[in-house]
Amino acid sequence: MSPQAAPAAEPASPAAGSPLLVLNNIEVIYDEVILVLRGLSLSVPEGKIVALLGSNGAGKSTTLKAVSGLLPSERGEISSGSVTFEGRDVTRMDAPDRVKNGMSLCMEGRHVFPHLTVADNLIAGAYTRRDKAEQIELVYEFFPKLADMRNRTAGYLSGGEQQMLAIGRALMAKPRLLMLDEPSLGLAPLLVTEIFGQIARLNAEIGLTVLVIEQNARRALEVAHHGYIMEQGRIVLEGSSTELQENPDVKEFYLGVGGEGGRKSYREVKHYKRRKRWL
Amino acid sequence: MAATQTGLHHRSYASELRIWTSRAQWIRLGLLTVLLLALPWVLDNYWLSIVNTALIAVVGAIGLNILVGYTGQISLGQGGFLAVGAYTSVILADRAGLPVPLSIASAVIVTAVVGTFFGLPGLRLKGLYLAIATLASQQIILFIVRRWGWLTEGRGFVDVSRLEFLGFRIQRETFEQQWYWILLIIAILAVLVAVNLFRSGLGRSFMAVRDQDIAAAAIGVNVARAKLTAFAVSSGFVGLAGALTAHYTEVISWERFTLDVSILYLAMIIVGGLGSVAGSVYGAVFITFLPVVVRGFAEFAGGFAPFLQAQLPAFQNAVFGLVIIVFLIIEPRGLNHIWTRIKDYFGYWPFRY
Amino acid sequence: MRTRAYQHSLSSSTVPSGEPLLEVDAVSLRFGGVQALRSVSFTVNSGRIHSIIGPNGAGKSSLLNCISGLYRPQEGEVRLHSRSAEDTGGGADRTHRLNSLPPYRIARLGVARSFQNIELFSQLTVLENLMLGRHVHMRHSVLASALWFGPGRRQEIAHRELVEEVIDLLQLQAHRKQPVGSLAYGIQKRVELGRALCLQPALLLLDEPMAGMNAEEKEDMARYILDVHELAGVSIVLIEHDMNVVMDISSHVSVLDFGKLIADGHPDEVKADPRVIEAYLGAEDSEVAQP
Amino acid sequence: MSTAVNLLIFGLADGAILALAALGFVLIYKATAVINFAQGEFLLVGAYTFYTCFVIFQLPITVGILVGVVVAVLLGIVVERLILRPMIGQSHISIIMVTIGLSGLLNAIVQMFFGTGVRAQPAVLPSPPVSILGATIPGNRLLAILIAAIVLTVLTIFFQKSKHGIAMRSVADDEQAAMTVGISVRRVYAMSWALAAVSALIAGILLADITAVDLHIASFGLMVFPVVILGGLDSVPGTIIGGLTIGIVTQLVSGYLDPGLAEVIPYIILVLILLIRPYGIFGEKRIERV
Amino acid sequence: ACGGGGGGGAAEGDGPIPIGVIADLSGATGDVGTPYNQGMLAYVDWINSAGGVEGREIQAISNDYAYEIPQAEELYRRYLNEDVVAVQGWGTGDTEALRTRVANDELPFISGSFSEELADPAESPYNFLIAPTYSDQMRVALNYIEEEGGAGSEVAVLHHDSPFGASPVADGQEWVDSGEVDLGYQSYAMPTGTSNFVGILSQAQSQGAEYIVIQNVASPASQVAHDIAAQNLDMKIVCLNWCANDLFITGAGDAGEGSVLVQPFAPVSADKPGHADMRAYLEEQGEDPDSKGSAWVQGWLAMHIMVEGIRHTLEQGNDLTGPNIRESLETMGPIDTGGVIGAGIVEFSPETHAGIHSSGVYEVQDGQMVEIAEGAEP
Ligand SMILES: Nc1ncnc2c1ncn2[C@@H]1O[C@H](COP(=O)(O)OP(=O)(O)OP(=O)(O)O)[C@@H](O)[C@H]1O
Ligand SMILES: Nc1ncnc2c1ncn2[C@@H]1O[C@H](COP(=O)(O)OP(=O)(O)OP(=O)(O)O)[C@@H](O)[C@H]1O
Ligand SMILES: CC(C)C[C@H](N)C(=O)O
Ligand SMILES: [Mg+2]
Ligand SMILES: [Mg+2]
Repeated sequence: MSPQAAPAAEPASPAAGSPLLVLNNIEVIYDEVILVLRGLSLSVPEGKIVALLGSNGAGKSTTLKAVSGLLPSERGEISSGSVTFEGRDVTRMDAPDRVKNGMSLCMEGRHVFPHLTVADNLIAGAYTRRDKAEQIELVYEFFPKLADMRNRTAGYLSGGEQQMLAIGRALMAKPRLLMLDEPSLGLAPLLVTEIFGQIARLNAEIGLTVLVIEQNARRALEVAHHGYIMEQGRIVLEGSSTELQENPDVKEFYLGVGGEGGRKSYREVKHYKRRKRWL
Repeated sequence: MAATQTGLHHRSYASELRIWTSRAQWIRLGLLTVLLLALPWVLDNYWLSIVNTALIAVVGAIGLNILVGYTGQISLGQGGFLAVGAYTSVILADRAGLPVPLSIASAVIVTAVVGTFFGLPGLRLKGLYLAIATLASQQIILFIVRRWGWLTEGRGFVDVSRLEFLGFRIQRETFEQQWYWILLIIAILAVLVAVNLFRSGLGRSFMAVRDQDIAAAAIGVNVARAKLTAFAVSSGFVGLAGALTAHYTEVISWERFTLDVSILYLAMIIVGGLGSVAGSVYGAVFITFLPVVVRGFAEFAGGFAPFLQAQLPAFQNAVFGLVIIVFLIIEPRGLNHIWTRIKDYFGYWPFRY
Repeated sequence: MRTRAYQHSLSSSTVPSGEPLLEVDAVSLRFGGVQALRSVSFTVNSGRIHSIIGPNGAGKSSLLNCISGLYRPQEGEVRLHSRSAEDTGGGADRTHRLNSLPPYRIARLGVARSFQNIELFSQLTVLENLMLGRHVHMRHSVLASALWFGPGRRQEIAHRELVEEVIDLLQLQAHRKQPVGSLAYGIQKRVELGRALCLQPALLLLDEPMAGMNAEEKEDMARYILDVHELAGVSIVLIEHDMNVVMDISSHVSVLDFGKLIADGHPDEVKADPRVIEAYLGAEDSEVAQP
Repeated sequence: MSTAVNLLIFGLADGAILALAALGFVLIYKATAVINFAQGEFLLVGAYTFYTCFVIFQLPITVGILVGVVVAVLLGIVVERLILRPMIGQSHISIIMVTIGLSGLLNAIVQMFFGTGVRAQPAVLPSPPVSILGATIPGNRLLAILIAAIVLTVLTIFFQKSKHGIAMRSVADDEQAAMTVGISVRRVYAMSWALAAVSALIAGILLADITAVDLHIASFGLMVFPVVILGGLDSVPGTIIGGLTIGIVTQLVSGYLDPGLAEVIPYIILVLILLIRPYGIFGEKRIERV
Repeated sequence: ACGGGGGGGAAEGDGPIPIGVIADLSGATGDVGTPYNQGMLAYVDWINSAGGVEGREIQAISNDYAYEIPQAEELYRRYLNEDVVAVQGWGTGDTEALRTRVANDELPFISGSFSEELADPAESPYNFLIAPTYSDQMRVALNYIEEEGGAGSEVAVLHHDSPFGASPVADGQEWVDSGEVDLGYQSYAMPTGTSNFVGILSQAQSQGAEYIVIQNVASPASQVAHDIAAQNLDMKIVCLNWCANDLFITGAGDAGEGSVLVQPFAPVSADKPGHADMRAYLEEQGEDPDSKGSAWVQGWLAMHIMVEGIRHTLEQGNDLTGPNIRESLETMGPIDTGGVIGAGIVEFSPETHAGIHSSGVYEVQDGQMVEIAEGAEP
């Protein structure tokens, strides 16, 4: 990797707030052979929103799976490094216990329970909690559309509707750390705005800490305080969202057409350009 | 055939479409041929008879795999379809006096038709519901066979006259040997047909239905037709296997085609490898030989563990069950996958990963 | 990059550019209580990129499903036009009522599609998936397939040629023999596009081909779509939530909301339409609560 | 008349027991989408465990049942832990095959301990002849119906009311997602297998009591298939309806038509039902949305 | 050695004499199959310890086939390959299945199956029946019913739904039609995997049946007994061969009391002269002779008779080949079983391989088989 890349070894420490979640130089390997995360370190300060950007296959989702303990179910494992949540090491903890401890993941690709109704999906989301009732109301308040559809079978919802449901379900567990994997996937612009608005609001009002993966870098960096950019299993760039928004490479590759990216139209895009990479 | 070749370049699509491309494959093929030619000379009648049973099983297993492994329609009706094939061929040959090759051919067709008929529910049913529906077809067919006196002229079983056509006749002394050659040729043909099927469009459409039937429809596959064709082709193979069973064992009664048989065949293709012709072959051989080997082992074990001696039969069943369980836990994708991995290993050897 | 000239035209449309190719006429669709589409009507002209946008749950995918026959609208009609130049009837306009046909028949008429969440044949290789795109153009007799040598083999090879051109066009050479299930998301999306192209479609339906891609990959996908459109001259119906892309590459935009068509026209008109802004786009670069 | 009543009640009794046996089957399917071919052997194990306590060790019935429950739970957990957990994520059909292997194994084990012969077991349920509408019914049938009814209602309520119901369905729908909401997939698996074993135990004991303690008990496992399909693989109420229907119909057929036909009639009904309702009477439609 | 009859090494010389045994120890009929097999092995053990046959040991190769025909065939081929001189089979299904083969391979074959099919040398030259055929047993049963219940009694025949079960049914009907007995006669196939036979019984009831003849294995039979008792119907059970044994009595319990058992093979407890050897052997083995039921006795005698055939062949100084053993059995004259099988005398001839026609008839009295008719002839 080229010199100016961020140091992978010791955990990167963002500006303010004591870290709620710290990933220390973790390696993740699937099927004993496919090495996907190669010494990745990042930390999420209490009460902040952190964005994790990176191209397809960089290992973003894998990172979140590692944090939320889903790897074993995909024949993957953290082969080295550690994950600490509020100071305690959760590297080997079972997924359900992590949820009980307040870490909650909204998976890539929705993963609603297709045969359950919207309401049952949410109830399932509060599996670890007693106070289902008010949580549900809260979620309905955040996503009025869900309230109207509470008795519909989740499997038949439209893509975007399912996405809302998935986020709502994650909120049901009343997490301290909410992890969102591409929340805006397949959402209409208005809704994307709304959802990021809600994220910001949750963060502002109940001080919810958020770690969000997003392809729509502009939106993400608008709400995030801090951002990481990863390539091929490593953090290659990090900084406050404003720093990142200024970074020319980020502009070129993540903010894309129509704005800071420089190019005005897709029709102008040169054919399948060779990409400059950080490594 | 699934192994990914390295350092192999095709100059034409034709060459790429061949079954055997790499040197390694040709060598393996050669060795196999030698082995197959040698068998009847090295094996005694008993072992040869088991090989023959295995060869019949190969045909049946391929048939089942076409339906279950390639088209994703789980079937527990194998036994019933075997019965259809067996009775049809025997009745046509011994009572209607048709020459055996013809009677077998018509058995294939009749079974295909019956199979298609019992495949009709498959147009509406999915997954395990279909599986149970085929279980029903098994039970119903067997009930008919059991009750329909005409089939067995009221005796409950049918004697089959010794195989004989256009001057060729099975001799008592060389019974197993002669059958070996017949069955071997048929089995090889069955394998070739199946392989061809799945390197051409028709077979692909079966797999498409298995993986994603909606998408299949959206690209122009007539799903209903594909399913029924799969049922027909599959049952055709099974009918052939049934007919061969009848002529080889020279007597049939419904007790030979019970649900256990269906399950045994299912075991063959799962242990062998779903959706793989080679797997069907491995599985058929494996499951046919397993009990024999297990019994041998049990007797051996019983030798120095007398308490087992008393328990031999139960012990055998236990081991049989255990082998299947352990095997699938270790390699759920079946023998074929193990074999592929071995080949890959040596394919890339000495460089791993 | 694409040096060799293509022998096959990927478009099988016989309707001259600019004339009506697909007519959606007062289509209504219900699922129990849910009214997914309320008498939607619009026309897709040949040789265009026609985008459909709208809020989530507006009925875009449902509409696509109605066109490709996966859903049956309770009311209304979907018509596809073709000019039967070669076959008998000499140049006469032929109209097919799609909503009375099963999906596979519609596909045979040249309507190809991709799906919102990838629906590939995951256990098959890229090559097999693309060859399946040729299914409608191949003959499938059990006998021929069983024998292989002769017609069966010749046919495979013939169709393989066109498939290879698609592989070229979409830069899939590297993945030919890989099972699609194991491919990266972006590439799978490309394979799905390829599979649709292999039908040599008269009309290509794309449901959110760029969802889940970052700016860069979107640029590529946009490029592929433009190529398919410009080089191969395929008419495209595109569903997409990324307004940059939509407004940029499409020649016509229809907007759905709660199953109703609320706007229909040139991107610039639509972009300006207050109802669209209110229902879908939202105020340009909306204020996001910055803590 | 009396004949009809008679057949009806015997049918009910059979049906109730079948429903019990099927219930376990359905629980497993609901939570793990696995079809358990070893259900018949679960009955067998249940019956013989009880026999061992009750006859061999001369323990009182209640103790016998308690021990039985413990054994059943253990069996369920062990099977889940050793055999099914390693298979999580594998294709259903391979898992089905594993349960087939399991059935062979269990059957053989029982055989090793108890041989193939019939075992004499004194009646567990008192069986005074009760006369209903001119038909004399052995009391044990009525009791069997009663017990089955109780167990079924209890379990049904348990699943509607408790959060485990939803947990199970979630796991069946999407294991990973279930984990992300804090549901322990393993516990759910273990629980469903254990419960299945328990309901099988009860069914086994009842069956052994009204028939005899021998290996034939296992053959009732097969009857479970028509029952569950009829009702819908994943529906608890469905199993009850299915069980009773099959029980009664077979009884009537063997009473008024060809007794031999009774063996297949369940399957004939099954096919007919499936042609009208592809997911059984109460079965949940698999969602295929693109 | 190729398929040819016992022309292998074992035929000459004075090595042990191999006999193949196809036994059902774990299958559907394992409950009776197991003691049957034990009986055969016990006999072999006994004869060998008594110096064998003409100084040569008998070597019984016994394997389980779980009542599965394919497995039976596989075992048979294996025995063929090991040059056995004779085969002991078991079920009707497999006996039928192997019938043509044993004929071709010229191997004498005794089995637990007594369907009349097998008695005709023209049809099945190498099968020998050491007991009255199922049909004869049926006739005996019908005779008994007529004299006990008087003419015109109604009989319902419940049978296993298989070649085994069906084999005596038609002949019974003939027996009635031919006016040998004056009875009402109806037959019903018994479904497997049901928890009761109330359905059949109510049909029998509407037929007005007073007697239920059962051709099946013990456990279903005892189930019938239970169901009759449960609804206290006024019907008497008459079991043939395979349910006419101690297993039935255990299974049926009190419900079995008073049932009639047509059983050609006297259990050791009946203590016939022919039981002496068995008793001696068992006592010496430290087992309780009276615990051995008919199935065990049947096994013992099946082996005994086969061995007698072998002995005779050797005494004649003939090669120990299938054809010779067959000839011996056909021509060696009567074998006296000391009243254990039916009237006691088993004799085959080139005309018929049904060695005997008479059978004992027993009644269940407080859990015991009490003989009520000795060697009843059809
Ligand atoms: N279960 C798995 N087994 C093997 N390889 C996997 C598995 N899951 C992911 N991978 C591989 O790990 C790499 C990273 O995958 P991951 O999903 O984390 O990327 P990502 O950054 O989330 O991409 P995307 O933006 O498409 O979501 C990819 O190359 C993928 O092929
Ligand atoms: N098969 C179905 N059964 C029941 N309701 C359905 C079905 N398909 C779609 N719907 C409903 O119809 C409405 C339209 O769905 P559709 O998928 O067309 O929306 P969409 O415009 O594609 O939204 P998105 O942009 O999120 O994909 C939604 O409310 C959805 O819940
Ligand atoms: C029924 C079993 C005891 C075996 C019996 N000999 C038969 O004919 O099958
Ligand atoms: Mg991801
Ligand atoms: Mg959509």
